[in-house]
Amino acid sequence: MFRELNSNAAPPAGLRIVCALAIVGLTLALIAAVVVSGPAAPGLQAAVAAALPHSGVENPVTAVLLNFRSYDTLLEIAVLFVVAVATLPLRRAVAPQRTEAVAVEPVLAALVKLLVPLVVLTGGYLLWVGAYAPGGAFQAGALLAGAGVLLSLAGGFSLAALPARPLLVVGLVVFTAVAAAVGAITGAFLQYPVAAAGVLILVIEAAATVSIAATLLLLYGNLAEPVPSGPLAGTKEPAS
Amino acid sequence: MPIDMTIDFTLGAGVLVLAWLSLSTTNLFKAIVLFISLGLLVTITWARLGAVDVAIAEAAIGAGLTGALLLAAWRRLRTVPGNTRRKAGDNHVS
Amino acid sequence: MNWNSLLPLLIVLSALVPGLIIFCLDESRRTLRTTLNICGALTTLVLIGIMVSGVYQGDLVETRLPLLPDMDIVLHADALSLLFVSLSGLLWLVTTVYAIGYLEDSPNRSRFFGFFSFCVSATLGIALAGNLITFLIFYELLTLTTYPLVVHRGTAKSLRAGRIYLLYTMIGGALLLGGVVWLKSLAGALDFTANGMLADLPHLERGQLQIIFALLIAGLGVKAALVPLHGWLPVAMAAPAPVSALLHAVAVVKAGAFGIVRVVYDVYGIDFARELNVTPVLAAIAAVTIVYGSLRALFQDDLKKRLAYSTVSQVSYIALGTAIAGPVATIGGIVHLVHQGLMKITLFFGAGNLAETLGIHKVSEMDGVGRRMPWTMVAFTLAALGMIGMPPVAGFVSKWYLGVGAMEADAFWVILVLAASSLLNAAYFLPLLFRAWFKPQRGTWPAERRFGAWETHWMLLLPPLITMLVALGVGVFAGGFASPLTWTTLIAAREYGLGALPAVTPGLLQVPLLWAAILAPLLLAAALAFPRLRRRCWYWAPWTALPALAAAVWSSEGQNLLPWLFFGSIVELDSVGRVFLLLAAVLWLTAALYAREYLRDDPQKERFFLFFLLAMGGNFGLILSLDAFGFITFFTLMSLAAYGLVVHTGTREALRAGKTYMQWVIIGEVLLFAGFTWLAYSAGSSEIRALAAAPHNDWIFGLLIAGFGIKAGLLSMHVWLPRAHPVAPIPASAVLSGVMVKAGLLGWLRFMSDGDAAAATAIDWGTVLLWLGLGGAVLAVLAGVVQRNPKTLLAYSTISQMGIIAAGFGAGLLRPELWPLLVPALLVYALHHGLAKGALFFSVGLTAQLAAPQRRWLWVAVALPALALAGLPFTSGALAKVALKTAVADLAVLTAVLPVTAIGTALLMIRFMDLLRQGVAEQKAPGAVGGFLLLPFMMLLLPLAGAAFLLPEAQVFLPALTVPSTLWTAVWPAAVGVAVYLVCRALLQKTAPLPAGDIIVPVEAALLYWRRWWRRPARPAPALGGYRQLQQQFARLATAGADRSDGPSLPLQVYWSNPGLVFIVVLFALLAVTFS
Amino acid sequence: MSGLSLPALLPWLVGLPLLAAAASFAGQRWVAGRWLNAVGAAAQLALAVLVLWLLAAGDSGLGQRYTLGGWGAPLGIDLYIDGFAGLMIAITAALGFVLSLYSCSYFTEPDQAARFWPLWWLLMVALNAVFLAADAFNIYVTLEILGLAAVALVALQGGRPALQAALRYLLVGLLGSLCYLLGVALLYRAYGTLDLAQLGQLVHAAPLSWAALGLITVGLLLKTALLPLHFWLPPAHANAPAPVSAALSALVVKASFYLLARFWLETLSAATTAQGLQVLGVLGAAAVLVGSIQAIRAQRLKLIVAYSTVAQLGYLFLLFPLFGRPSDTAGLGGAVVDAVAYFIIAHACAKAAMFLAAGNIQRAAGHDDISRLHGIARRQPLSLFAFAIAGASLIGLPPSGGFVAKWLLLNAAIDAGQWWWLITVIAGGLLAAVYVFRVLNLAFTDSAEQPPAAEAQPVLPRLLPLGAFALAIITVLLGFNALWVLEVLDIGVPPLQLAADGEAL
Amino acid sequence: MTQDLFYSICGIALFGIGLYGLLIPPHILQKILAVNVMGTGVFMVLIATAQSRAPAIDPVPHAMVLTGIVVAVAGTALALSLVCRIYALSDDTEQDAGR
Repeated sequence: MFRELNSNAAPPAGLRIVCALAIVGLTLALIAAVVVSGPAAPGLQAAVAAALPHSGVENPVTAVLLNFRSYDTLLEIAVLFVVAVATLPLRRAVAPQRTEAVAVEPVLAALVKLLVPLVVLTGGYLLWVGAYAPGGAFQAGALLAGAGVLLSLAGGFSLAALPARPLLVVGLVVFTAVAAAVGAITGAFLQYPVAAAGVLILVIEAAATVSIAATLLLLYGNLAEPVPSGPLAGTKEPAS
Repeated sequence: MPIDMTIDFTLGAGVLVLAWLSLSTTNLFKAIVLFISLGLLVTITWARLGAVDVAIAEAAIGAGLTGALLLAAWRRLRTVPGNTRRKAGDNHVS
Repeated sequence: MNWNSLLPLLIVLSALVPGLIIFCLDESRRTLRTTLNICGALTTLVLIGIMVSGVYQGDLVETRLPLLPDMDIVLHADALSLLFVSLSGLLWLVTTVYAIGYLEDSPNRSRFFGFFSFCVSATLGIALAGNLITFLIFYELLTLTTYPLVVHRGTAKSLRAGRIYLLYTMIGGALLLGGVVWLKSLAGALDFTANGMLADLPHLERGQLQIIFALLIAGLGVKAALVPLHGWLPVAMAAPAPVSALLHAVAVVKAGAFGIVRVVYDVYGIDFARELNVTPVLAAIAAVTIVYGSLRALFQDDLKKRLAYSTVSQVSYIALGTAIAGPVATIGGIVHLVHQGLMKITLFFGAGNLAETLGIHKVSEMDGVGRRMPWTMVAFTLAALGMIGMPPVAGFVSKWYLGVGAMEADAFWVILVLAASSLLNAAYFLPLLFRAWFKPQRGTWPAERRFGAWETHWMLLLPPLITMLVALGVGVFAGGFASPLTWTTLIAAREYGLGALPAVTPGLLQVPLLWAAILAPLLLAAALAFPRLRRRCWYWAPWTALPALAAAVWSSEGQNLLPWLFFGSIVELDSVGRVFLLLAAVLWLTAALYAREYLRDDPQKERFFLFFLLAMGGNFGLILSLDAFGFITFFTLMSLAAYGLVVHTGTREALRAGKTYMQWVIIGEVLLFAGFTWLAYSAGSSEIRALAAAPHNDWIFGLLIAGFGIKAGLLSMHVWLPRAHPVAPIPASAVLSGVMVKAGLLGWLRFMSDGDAAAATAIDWGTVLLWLGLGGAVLAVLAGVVQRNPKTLLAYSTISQMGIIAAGFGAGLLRPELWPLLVPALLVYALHHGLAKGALFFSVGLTAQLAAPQRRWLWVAVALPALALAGLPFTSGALAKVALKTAVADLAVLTAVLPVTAIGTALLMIRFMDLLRQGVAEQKAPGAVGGFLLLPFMMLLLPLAGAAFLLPEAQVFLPALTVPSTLWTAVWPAAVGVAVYLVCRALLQKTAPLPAGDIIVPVEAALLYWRRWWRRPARPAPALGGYRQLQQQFARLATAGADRSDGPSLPLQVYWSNPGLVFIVVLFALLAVTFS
Repeated sequence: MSGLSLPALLPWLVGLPLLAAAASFAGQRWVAGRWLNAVGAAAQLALAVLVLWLLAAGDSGLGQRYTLGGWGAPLGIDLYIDGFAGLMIAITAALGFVLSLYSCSYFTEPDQAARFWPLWWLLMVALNAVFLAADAFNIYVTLEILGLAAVALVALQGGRPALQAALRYLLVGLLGSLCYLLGVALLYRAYGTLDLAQLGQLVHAAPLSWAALGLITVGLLLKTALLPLHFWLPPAHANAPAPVSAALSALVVKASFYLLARFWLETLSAATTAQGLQVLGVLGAAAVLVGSIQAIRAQRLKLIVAYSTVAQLGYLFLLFPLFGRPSDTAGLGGAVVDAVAYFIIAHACAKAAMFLAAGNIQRAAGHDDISRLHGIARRQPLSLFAFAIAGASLIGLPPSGGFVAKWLLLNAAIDAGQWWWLITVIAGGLLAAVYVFRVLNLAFTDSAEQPPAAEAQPVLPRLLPLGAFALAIITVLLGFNALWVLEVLDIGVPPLQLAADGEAL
Repeated sequence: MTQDLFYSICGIALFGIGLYGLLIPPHILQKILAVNVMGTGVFMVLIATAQSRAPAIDPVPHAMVLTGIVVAVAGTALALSLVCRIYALSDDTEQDAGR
């Protein structure tokens, strides 16, 4: 089924047709199963609505994300952290020396100078409004990352300059620390005391936004900036 | 056929067509551009379905960032030094 | 965990822990490694000793470690496990010493000794296993630990061997696992219980149990090397010698056999197994393995491969013993476990020594190795004899019990298998011994290494000697307190739930003189073995006969009993014994004196006296012992020692005669062995008087008559006699003709003279014996008269006289009421003939020795024995003939033929004197001091004249001697004889002499022709691949046989290649019959 | 021990390694940092043992359930632990500890070590989270962490084959997770709840639940590399660094099997069909045979061990046909589960020992092509001895845990009356013997004809062979006392404490 | 034909197209695109389910999709970095672009 990963030869025609037929069959079967099973069962909106007042936020999605299923979000940030660590060396290997200056287009530079502060502002707003209306840590983080990308494209700013290490880890540490502290107080891990729930969620969201932005920028950075040719610094070439 | 069904049909059809085009094309750059446009269309679909948070996230991460990453990666693959075989311009697949 | 529950675990660990430590040692730490090894072995032995005493006091020694909710690892010490544990412990110590010596400077020894200890700990675990799963665990551990030993050398060959070994044992292990799991799911806990665990679970479904039994036996059969699964054993010979010694004698093969014993007795229970009729199948497979293993061993030129195939066949004895249901057979099977271990490990040590010191690997390279490495070869020889089943070595004990056990379960074909395999064993072991001792060394040794004074490194020499002594001790003191036999009887009693089997009651040593008579010559023979003593001892040889003479003349009739010797040996002097002892003592004394002079300047004289003394000891023992084991032991000793006398001169003629002699001796042995076991079964004890009284059926009569007939030179079985006696040196011929031949008569008298015993026979054995005797007497005269060599003539005369005695005995069988008169007659006749024949042989020697002038008055001296033999009045001959005539007075046919034989004897005597006169006797160097030769001759004439008359038995016939009619009947046949001779003397001169051994010659010619036909280039291959390969084997052997044709390789071995095939077909037919 | 109740510890099982990951990432500067990780691993082991002891000490015979965030089942996420999960966590912690010690001296370059330790701890987080998970979507996220961390670890040393294997592993992982997620989506559409216990009660045989079960099964089969979908495992495990491939083979593939067992035998058992169970069994048997044959043919040492993993996994799948239609036992109890659980533990230790030994040999000889590894026994005796012992356990020779597992499996097969699995198990054992002894022959081929290479062989730090040997010894000890382990296994799944508001939709 | 059913069908169709894209097209980048398309398909099914009770939007699927998107981008990023490292290695070792 899996061809040699990046060999350019397209799979023989016969196999392609067979594969296509199989997949179409599978899809139709799934569709039939869904159609036959009739309307979807009522989800958990009633339970969420009932528990929303105690969650400390109005936006149900944020409540679910950061209160009811906060464990999922914690693990999700861990996922980001994993990828960050996995792609870290490229970043450090490049280290301080700045590659030759990228030709700065005047038009883009001007636009960037105008846009970036605006984007950062909206990012901050999105973070804050998350508690009441659609928004939240991930969207804010992504937006800040977008701003970073713009800067990098504009050439004026090198992503390598970012202090990667503390930024990446801050989200994870804060979240776990709060969860543990709260667990000690209220007897259950990740169970915020109702009064302080709103504030705690905001603190966690802020930390999360920072580390998400940093991670996404890091990911883009190591792909965008040219890597010195030759084997990666630091990776010994054992015939593993 | 109430007005909204037509919107849903067009959105659904658009998403499917874009997806199919993006994956079946042989030219990498075209595929990436089509994928980014698919991302935007999906953002609209989420909005249509009332999932605003998700729409914002999809726009920022799904379409924006993933597109940026893909383009950066594509540029890296195209300009890797010493790669004589690659012609400048489209990195189409023979 | 009190002490008793910890002991078994400690034993297993005591082998494991040193292994672990040794593993970590690096190569250079030799001393530490050696001490560790030895200490480990010793501690294990000590612990085993403690455990044995513990079990003896009856307290429960068991370790139980929880493994699974419903099953735990159990190490339990019962009688059976103790037997195997002590065997393993002892042999481990010995093999360790050997291995240290053997691997003196070879690479990675730490690894070797590490795995070596692991392997032994696995064996100890197997021995002590209390339930089937523990057994399985250690069984598989054994596979794992022995693999590195087999591939220790790392050469391509040993890796291939390892691969094959793994293939077999892994599959075996898988089958066993399948069986055990299936059994567990059916029967729950699998603890070994006394008479079978499954017996009391009636609801189990028979079909499944049979399949499980097949799986278990197949799994165990791989290690026990049953036929289809034995392929790995010969290939695993690529391993170093200590490994093959341990593997084949102690660990792997024994584990398989021990497993079979456990499964049959402690899992299924013997009667439940018989009920499932699985044991007959096992017995059949074991039988086929025994024969197949021996047959394949015949064709192996590589020494270790031959021993490997011998192991394949020997281990199946154990399986056979277990498969035949019956306590005695069980004892045989289990005790063979120990005996085979002891003997086989000695053989492997011997083989290892040869390989290590002289670089010998092939059987064909073994010529003259006995001289170069005497002590190793002594151990090898004794072990080999034990394997053949010759008493007194351990092998005989187990074969004896197997035979009697087979009788008890009336599986007659088992006796056939045992006999056949003994013959085959002889066929592949005796050539080895023959080459080692009797063939001169050919060229230099392939890779000789000197070890200073000793023949090889002391560590290589000590182990085989130790194990040989233990094997001998176990055989000789079989009835003793701590012998494996007693221990196995205990086991069998437990298995069958019987009370203790009849223990022999101890008696006291009444008449020490009898034992002195037997032991004196044997001790001197032993002294001859030591080179320093050798030069002085041979001179005292004659005086060793004095105790026997004193016993014969003065000692009162009495009996002494040694319960611990053999099966409880009884040595007694009764009236029959006294006469034979007198004859034997006188003849051995005079022959020894004569030999001292006759062989004064013969370089090989020490060797001659060694065999002479062994034969003498065997003869006295034979006469005095009254228990079956003792009788047959000394009988064998005498026969084998006589071989040395026959081939002493070393000429081609002597070696050929020796070969024929040995063939017939072995056939005799096998016949007697079969007869005795049958008799022992019907008598229930091994005491000769009981045997004699037990009812004899046709088979027993036939076997005993034939067995003793070979020794007594009965017609059709006499062929070896005219070849062997003449080639031997004079004193040896005298003893051979005079005394050894009489052993046959003694055997008949001891075993068959009881009247009512013969009641149960269908065939009238009396007439058969009568006619055979008379026929022999007459035909022998005709054959003897045409001879040129006086000694051959005398040999035929012996056959003729023995024919008369046989006829007399036959008469006794016909008319039992004649016995009171007939026995003394036969005794007198035997005495007379012995002394006369001895004197005649001496006279032949004298004529060659004495200078011309002294020869003239010698005729007077020679005439006396010759005329006595012819039965002239007033001589002992007349007395003997009269005695016989009066005893069988009313048997018309006998009284008619007696005079004819008298004429014949007279004719022979005249011809003899004529030949002497013509001086055709082989010329000895003239001028040898004849004087000293005269003394023994004179000493012989006195008893000839006087003793016959002084015998109490002779008193009753004395008055008849002086009656005129007997005088006339004594004279006219002599006269007629002389007349006939004078008439046809001229004719006799011209007739070409009949080759010695008459009727056997055409038979040998036929066999030689068949062999040449067989060696033609093989015909186009028949479809049967297997048969093709077998035929290839025969062809290769035949050619191998041809190039060794210079040395008289046993034709028995070559000829067997074809009849062997026939034999297998017969065996299968027989098996088919028994099971149909 | 009132304060120290079992449920309270469960979140720490996940929290502790998470904090350790963050700490090791932040504290890369200190050179001695690596040994701190070993201390952390020890703490983790202590925690796991404490949890197991508390679990065993619990008299209710049932596991414990813990509501994270206090919101109760349908809404919030729960963690729960029963006998099977407890054992898996214990084995993860134990192996984690030994492998951490091993890794301390295996990764010497600062840069590699810096990247290794955080990823290693995240792998531990993922494993513990999977074994404690009681929520369908939560499992998706944990599987993602597991997949990505594993891929990152495989790609750690950056060799070309390793990178390609990692990429293929990643794609397979992503495909598997997405299939699983679609399955969960369909389940949520059909039953409206994500908690496994609730799903167990609600699920009934309907086309949608069959579709969901099918998708979830394909997803998890991809991740656990059962026969047709196993192509990615050998290159990935063979090219990864030694401790990583040990963890991958011993634990990661087992995690997805554990989930598969939970879904098939517990949660979606109503939707399962007898034919489906048999198919899994047959695939397992095929895996045993094909995997072993490929292992026999492989030329590289680590490739042999990797193919052996594919083969040994086949045994695990015999659980499904033998377990049969789920009776109302208190969850995953029963003889078959004991057998398979014991098999997992025995295989984990044995395989880890084998990979470490293979790694040592590769590092000592510079390559791991069998035909050129003569005389390796002289340089790496302890590693080869560990390899031998571990091999014996794989074959199922007595003194090892493998034998007990094989014994239990055979018993279960016969009790269930499906004796044909017996042949597969025994044949598998024999085939395993072939490829294990093919390697062990190296120990006996004397290197006389090939003198050791002139340049000094890299001397391995003492800890490496010892690590392999320690694991081998554990395997042997497992062979001696299975009683204790089997008792823990019988602790059933805790009952569902319904959400505070009582009603479940 | 309610709206959520339609979108569920579209989602599953997207999943199918993504699967096809993952298995057939040769180039690695297209495979990564395919993975993202499949992800989008699954999210569409989830969002459709959330919207099935029209006025009352169920927030849980939304949260799941949010987490899913972040995880998807993480996966993609890792895949792309691996592809780049392979290319960086492959070009200076072997010349043909295939490896």
